[in-house]
Amino acid sequence: MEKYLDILEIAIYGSAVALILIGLYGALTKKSLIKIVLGLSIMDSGIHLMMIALGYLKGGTAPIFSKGFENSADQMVDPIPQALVLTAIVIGFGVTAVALSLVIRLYRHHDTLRIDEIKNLKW
Amino acid sequence: MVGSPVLFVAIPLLAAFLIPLMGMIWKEFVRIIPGLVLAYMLVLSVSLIIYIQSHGTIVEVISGWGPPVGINLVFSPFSGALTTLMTFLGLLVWLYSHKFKRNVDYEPAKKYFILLMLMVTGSVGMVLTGDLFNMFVFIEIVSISGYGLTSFFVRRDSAEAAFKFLLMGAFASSFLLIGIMIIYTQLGTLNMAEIAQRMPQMDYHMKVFSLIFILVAIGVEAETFPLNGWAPDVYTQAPGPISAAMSGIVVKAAVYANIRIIYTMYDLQGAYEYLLIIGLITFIVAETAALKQERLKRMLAYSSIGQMGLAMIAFGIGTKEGVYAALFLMFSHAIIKSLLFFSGSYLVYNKTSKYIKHVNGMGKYLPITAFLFTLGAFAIIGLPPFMGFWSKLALLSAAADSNLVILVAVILVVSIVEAVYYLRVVNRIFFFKKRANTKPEKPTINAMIAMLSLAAIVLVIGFYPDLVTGLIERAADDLMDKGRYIGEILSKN
Amino acid sequence: MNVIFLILILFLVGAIVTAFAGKWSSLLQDGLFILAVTIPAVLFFTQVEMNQLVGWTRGGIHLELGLTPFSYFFAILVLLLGVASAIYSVGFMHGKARKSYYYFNYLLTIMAMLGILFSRDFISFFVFWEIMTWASYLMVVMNGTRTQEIGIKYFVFSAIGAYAMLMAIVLIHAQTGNFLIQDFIDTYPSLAHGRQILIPILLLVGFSVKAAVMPLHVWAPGSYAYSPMSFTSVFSGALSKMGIYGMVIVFVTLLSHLPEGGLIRDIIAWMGAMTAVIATLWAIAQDDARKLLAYSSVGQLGYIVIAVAIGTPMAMLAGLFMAFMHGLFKGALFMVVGAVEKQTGTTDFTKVTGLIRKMPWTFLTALISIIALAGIPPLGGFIGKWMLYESLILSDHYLLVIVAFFSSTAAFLYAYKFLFGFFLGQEEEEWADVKEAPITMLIPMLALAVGSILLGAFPQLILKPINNGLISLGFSDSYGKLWETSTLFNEWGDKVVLQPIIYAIMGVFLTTLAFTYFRNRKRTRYVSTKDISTSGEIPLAHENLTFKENFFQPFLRAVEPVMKKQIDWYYREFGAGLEAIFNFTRRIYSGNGQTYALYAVIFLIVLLLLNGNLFGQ
Amino acid sequence: MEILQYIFGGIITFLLAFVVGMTFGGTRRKIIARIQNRYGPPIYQNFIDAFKLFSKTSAVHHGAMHYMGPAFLMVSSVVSLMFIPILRDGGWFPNLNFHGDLIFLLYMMVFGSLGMALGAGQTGNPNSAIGVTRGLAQMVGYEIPWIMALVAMMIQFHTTSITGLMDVQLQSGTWNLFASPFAFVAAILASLGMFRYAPFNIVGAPAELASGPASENGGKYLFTMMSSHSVFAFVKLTLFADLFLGGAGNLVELLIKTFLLYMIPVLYGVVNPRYRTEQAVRWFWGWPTVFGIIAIAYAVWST
Amino acid sequence: MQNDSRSQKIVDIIQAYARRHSLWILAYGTGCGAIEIPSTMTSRYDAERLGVRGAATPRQADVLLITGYLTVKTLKRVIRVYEQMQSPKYVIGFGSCAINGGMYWDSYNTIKMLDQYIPVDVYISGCMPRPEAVLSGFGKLQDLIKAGVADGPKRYEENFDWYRANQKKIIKNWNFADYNW
Repeated sequence: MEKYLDILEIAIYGSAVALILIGLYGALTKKSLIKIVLGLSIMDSGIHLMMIALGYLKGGTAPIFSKGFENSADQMVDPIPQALVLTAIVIGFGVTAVALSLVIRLYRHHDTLRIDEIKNLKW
Repeated sequence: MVGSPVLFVAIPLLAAFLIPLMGMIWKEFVRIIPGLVLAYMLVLSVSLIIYIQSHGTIVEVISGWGPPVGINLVFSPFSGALTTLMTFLGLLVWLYSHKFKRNVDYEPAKKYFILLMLMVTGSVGMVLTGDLFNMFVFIEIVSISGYGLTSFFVRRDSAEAAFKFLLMGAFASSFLLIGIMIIYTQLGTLNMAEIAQRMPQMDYHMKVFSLIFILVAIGVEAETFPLNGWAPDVYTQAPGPISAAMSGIVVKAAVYANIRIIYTMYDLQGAYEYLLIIGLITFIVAETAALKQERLKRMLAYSSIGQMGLAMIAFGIGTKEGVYAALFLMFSHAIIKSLLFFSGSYLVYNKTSKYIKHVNGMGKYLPITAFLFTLGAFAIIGLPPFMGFWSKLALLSAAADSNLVILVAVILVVSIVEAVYYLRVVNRIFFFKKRANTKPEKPTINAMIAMLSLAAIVLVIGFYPDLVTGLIERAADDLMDKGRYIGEILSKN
Repeated sequence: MNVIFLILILFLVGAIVTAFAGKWSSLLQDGLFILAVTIPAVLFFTQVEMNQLVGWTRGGIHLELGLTPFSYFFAILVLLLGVASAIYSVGFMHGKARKSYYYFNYLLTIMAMLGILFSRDFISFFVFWEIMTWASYLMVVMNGTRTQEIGIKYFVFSAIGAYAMLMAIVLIHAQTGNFLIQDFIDTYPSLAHGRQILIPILLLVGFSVKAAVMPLHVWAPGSYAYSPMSFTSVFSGALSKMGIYGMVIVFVTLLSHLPEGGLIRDIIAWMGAMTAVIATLWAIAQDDARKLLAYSSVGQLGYIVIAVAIGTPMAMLAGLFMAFMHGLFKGALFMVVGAVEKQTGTTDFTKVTGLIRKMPWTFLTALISIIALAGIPPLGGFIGKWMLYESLILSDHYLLVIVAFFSSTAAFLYAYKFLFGFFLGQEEEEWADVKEAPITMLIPMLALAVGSILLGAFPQLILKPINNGLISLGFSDSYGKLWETSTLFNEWGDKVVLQPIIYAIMGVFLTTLAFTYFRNRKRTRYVSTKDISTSGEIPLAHENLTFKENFFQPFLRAVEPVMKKQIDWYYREFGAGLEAIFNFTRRIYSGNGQTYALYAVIFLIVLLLLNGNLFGQ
Repeated sequence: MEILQYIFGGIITFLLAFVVGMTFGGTRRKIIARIQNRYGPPIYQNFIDAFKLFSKTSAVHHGAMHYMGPAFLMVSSVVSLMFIPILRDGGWFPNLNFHGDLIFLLYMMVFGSLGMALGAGQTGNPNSAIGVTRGLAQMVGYEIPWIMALVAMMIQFHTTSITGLMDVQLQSGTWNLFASPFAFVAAILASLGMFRYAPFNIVGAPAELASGPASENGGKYLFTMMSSHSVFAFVKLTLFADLFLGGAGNLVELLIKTFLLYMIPVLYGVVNPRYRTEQAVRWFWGWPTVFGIIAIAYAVWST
Repeated sequence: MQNDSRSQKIVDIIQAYARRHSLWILAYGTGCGAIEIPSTMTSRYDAERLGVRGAATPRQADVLLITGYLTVKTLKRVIRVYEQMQSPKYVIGFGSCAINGGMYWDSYNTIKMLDQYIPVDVYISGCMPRPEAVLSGFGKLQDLIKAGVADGPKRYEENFDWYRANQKKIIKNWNFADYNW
């Protein structure tokens, strides 16, 4: 179990980092607006994952004072990262929504989704 | 105590929700409510400022959870001064855009004012909050409302600008999250005062990493050099008052966050040098880029970036004089740049492209607007006896007192570039022939009042800077006194 | 309220009121304008007491105003020209556009100049200096011609100067902790050596710009030429002297404590000399009266700078005396050009000829002023030039004598060109209807010309205030020494020998006239300028035989190597190069949002890599 | 009484200068004629010409400046004359020469030219204006070696006064011609331009410009010009004699010295054609200026 | 000159002497006679010893030399030049063309009788006159001046209407102002 958890922890951290890097790669190299938005979302997810992982206590319980767990405050995982992630997810959701709506308008305006062709504003 | 700092966040947020609802009752409420709210906030902040002069900093604890656990709002002389400035500018922006653009009817106006309210909420929240994650939330509120406002005009390239803003903003929020995360894992708290208190315990490399992530993230909003690609586009494409609000409210809040983090939370000396160097680079690049601009608002945008660079330089000096100068710069820049954006958008009113050449000969058709723009231009160049001079003097004097002779020289040389491009526009306004296809548009009466009140401030402060210097000095004292900040907040426990 | 404040506020209020009075009545505006200049002027001469300090505080900075004997001398010049030119302006601006604008800026400029002279601390000095700069900038661009070129050039150079000064001021503040001029002068000898050199040089750069010293003079010709002539007479006559005012203070109070002071003085003197030569040559090449006078102003300021920079007691007197004289005659000359421009609509020598019989009083002013400019005895210009040469020789600056003398001789060329171009030559049909300038324009012109004559006979009228001023600066009693060192002044003690000389000249002149001309006066007929001996050919009425194109071509051919390129050219190329670079750097903002994001990430990575170095503890 | 003496002395000086100048002019004509293998006019021919011009019965003028131009010239000559020390000890010529100051003189000498130039300008005759511009250009040309020579003397002897320079020569017993030879050469070369004889007669330029500034002047104007030129020639020669040849103790000495000095430009002139303006100017900025520089260097070195 | 006082007489004598020994000539070189003037001035004949000397402009000249025939066109210039000269002034007609038209006697546009248009003091005959003749002409003029009969301007003034009528007969396009005595 311990070993499993260790591996899991590494896997979670690893996948978080991988997600962040994938997201970065996508957002920075792909020319399609949609893909860029996707990349941003992926990166966000990676970060959220990482935050959760950081707040995780090995073998801890959910940070809820329910029956049977009245005195196990030091057993609980840290609640704050979870709260933060919730907020962050909401925000990320909002950003993505705005981004997609902007993509729609850009497509209407420019008839393309390639970001390097949308350069009316420069210098 | 006449009110609580919570109201600064709560009331505009509430107003943002109420606007569509009240709008169903009477459409004019959509335009009126924001004004009432902002006016109330202004009154509130002024009275709070007076209050804290005798009673000391207000630390407001939300829902009973004291620091460091709960979220707290801090109304110190520093944040209070900024809040007053922001609400005042917000009020003027509302006044200016109250009837702006006859083509804006109920639906767009509703969106516009909701987003404006959100933007004010976020900015004021950023300034008042004493909690790092809360700051993140407010930054996101500001950003999202900013995206929306930027893309307000459908027919322009506004979506492009908004998308660039969003792209940068998304990266920034990711970085900020990472930075906050590092701090939290290391120190286990998000309260800024407590972070500041515990900072010496933190591992050096972690400290630096977290600082870098946070600086880069906030730097996007604060328009530091390599991160400010969005800013010219957004200023160009956003509605005129929003450009003013961006430079006067949002960026100020971001700079505040930047400074609060560096001055209060961290104890890294190198951060000051970072501010100095990056500020200088920002200043130079922005001012030189502005020289050959063809669009008026883009030029103003670069100028705005440059001025923020100047403020960062001043903060980077790190002495009390430096902070004083920086605050003064921020204050005067907020006022003057708003004036410039306000009057500038009427000078190039009817054109979507807003080329500088469209201001040709406007002095004859829009004499007052042109005069106000000129006043703003003169003030921002730093010509006495206008407001910009005193702030520039404070900056240079602070730099000289710290023996940074080269810095003084560089700032002054670049200021010449600034003077050149502003005067080129002024010359065009007054001494060029109007182009045949430009139609001058008279400013509405409310816009005129907004501009005139800004101009009055520029002139009055120019002749009598003592009106604000006391306030700014106290704010600077407040920022410099880290121990008192920590003490005041943590003692609320 | 103190009278100094009162004067400044009267100007300010006058400016605003005058600017708005135009909405109701043009006549009221003119009247208010003249009152707004004269009332403070009268107050100044009757009420202001010497050495009275008024302190006040702005923005936490202690400021002081007051009048010293030295600034009193310059204030005389400023107010004299200010009032004269104001009266002239009323006639000149009659029926022209932007009258309110003109009056406003005019009053502000005068106010700023007085403010500079009143300032006893650096901040008010700088504030007034900048007000003067932008108000005069607005005047330069007023006509709307070539604003982007001339106006911007003026402003850029003013800004270079002002910012150099500002830098010096903040450095001074860093040293002394306050901005008072006197405190700085007192602490100057105890400063570190580097600062001791740096601060005066920066201040001198600031003042040299206004005084149009050689590498920084390129703004002057254009600005003098393109601002309205009625203002240019103040601009060139009084405003440029503010640079001299500052220079003298720096030389006397600061550089005298410095071992390297002599070297700096010599360098500046040589810069002044080169200014005089080059500007004179360029003045000769001009075909436009305004530009000719503009270059000539630069050249004349060159002499003044030489004298002031040499700084022996006599040279100092010479420089300041010439500064005053230059104000008088150049003010009058610009007014002459203004009158011609007003009456004919052009200032081009190749277009206007033969106005002498149409505008005799204007010609008389021009003649007297040109004689004063050329430094020909008996007018005041000569006394200044002569003191300059004598002081240069006595202080062993022989090469400077040659250079100064050369440019002074070459000045005859443009002096003649000026008189010939407008007033002499054939009388043309095209200008047959030209009338004499209105009386409001004539009176100030003639008054200034009379001033030139008067100072030629009684130079002590102005030498005494100069000397008082210099003594109050801590300079030696130069006026007393004048009688010991000079060969022309010392004959009868305190009396200037020039007076009998002048009477002698006048006597001879009159006798000659009487002797040769009275005899057959009756038989002398007037014939028109068409009746000239051109091989019997009769020029028709519309034919103009006046020699006016390529006027000094042979001379210019001789000096061609020096004049191949103007210094202006180098600045232009430099500016164009800078703009090209800036144009290139702004391509950083490529327009591609992704690139911006990439910048952010790269910036982050760079910072992370640098962390130890950048944020070292 | 003193005043009367001054006035009387002034008149005597003027008459002397007039007679000497005119005679020298006649001599020049005679010399030129003899060099051209002609008999030539009598030496007093200039007096006859002057009197004839003076007795012309009609005259025209083109306006006030034209009317007064020659008078300016005359005033300039006479005033210059008043400030030149004619003899070492004043003697019969008690004029204002004790103030004799070089700088004052230099400026006084151009005063008349400028007045004349104005008069010439008002005639409207293009030849006059062309002549004036040439004259002014040439003046700028020769002033350089001339002032260099003078400055060299000033360096050497530390005075700007002519009488001072004469005293120096008297005390040391050597003429400045030998004490500062390069200055003398430079000054003499400059004097070629001052006298405006060929090859520097570009102002009047016979057969090219009619007679330049004098084109419209006849009768009394020409008389005034002619006599003031004569006086002026005397002034210049006396100045040279004072500066370089130790001045003169009596009239005969003065006449010999001035005559010898006068021969230099005259003889140089008769064998030379005319320069163009820019050539003339450049000529003065060539060797004469080099001599001037050498003179200054020599003066600095020798003190 | 009407003044009879003794001093005036002396002045008159000197004046006459000066005038006849200082003849500044303005050579109006219309015809082949122009070539004779330079040789008169050269070293072989040397007119300068008589006080004869070239003048640059009419204003300075005393003697107007009409060296050859005059056409309608040149007559106008000659009249102008003559009128621009300052009194006392003299005119010498030079060669037979100036006297009676000479070989151009029947040409339609030459002037035959010069003294119908301007008052001529001396005619020098010959076609062309040699320099010796020119010199003798000057001598004759000097004699006339000495005798006080070379009063061309006076005659011109007195008979101005007649002269002008004659001139206008020849010159059709008369476009300069009458001489303002």
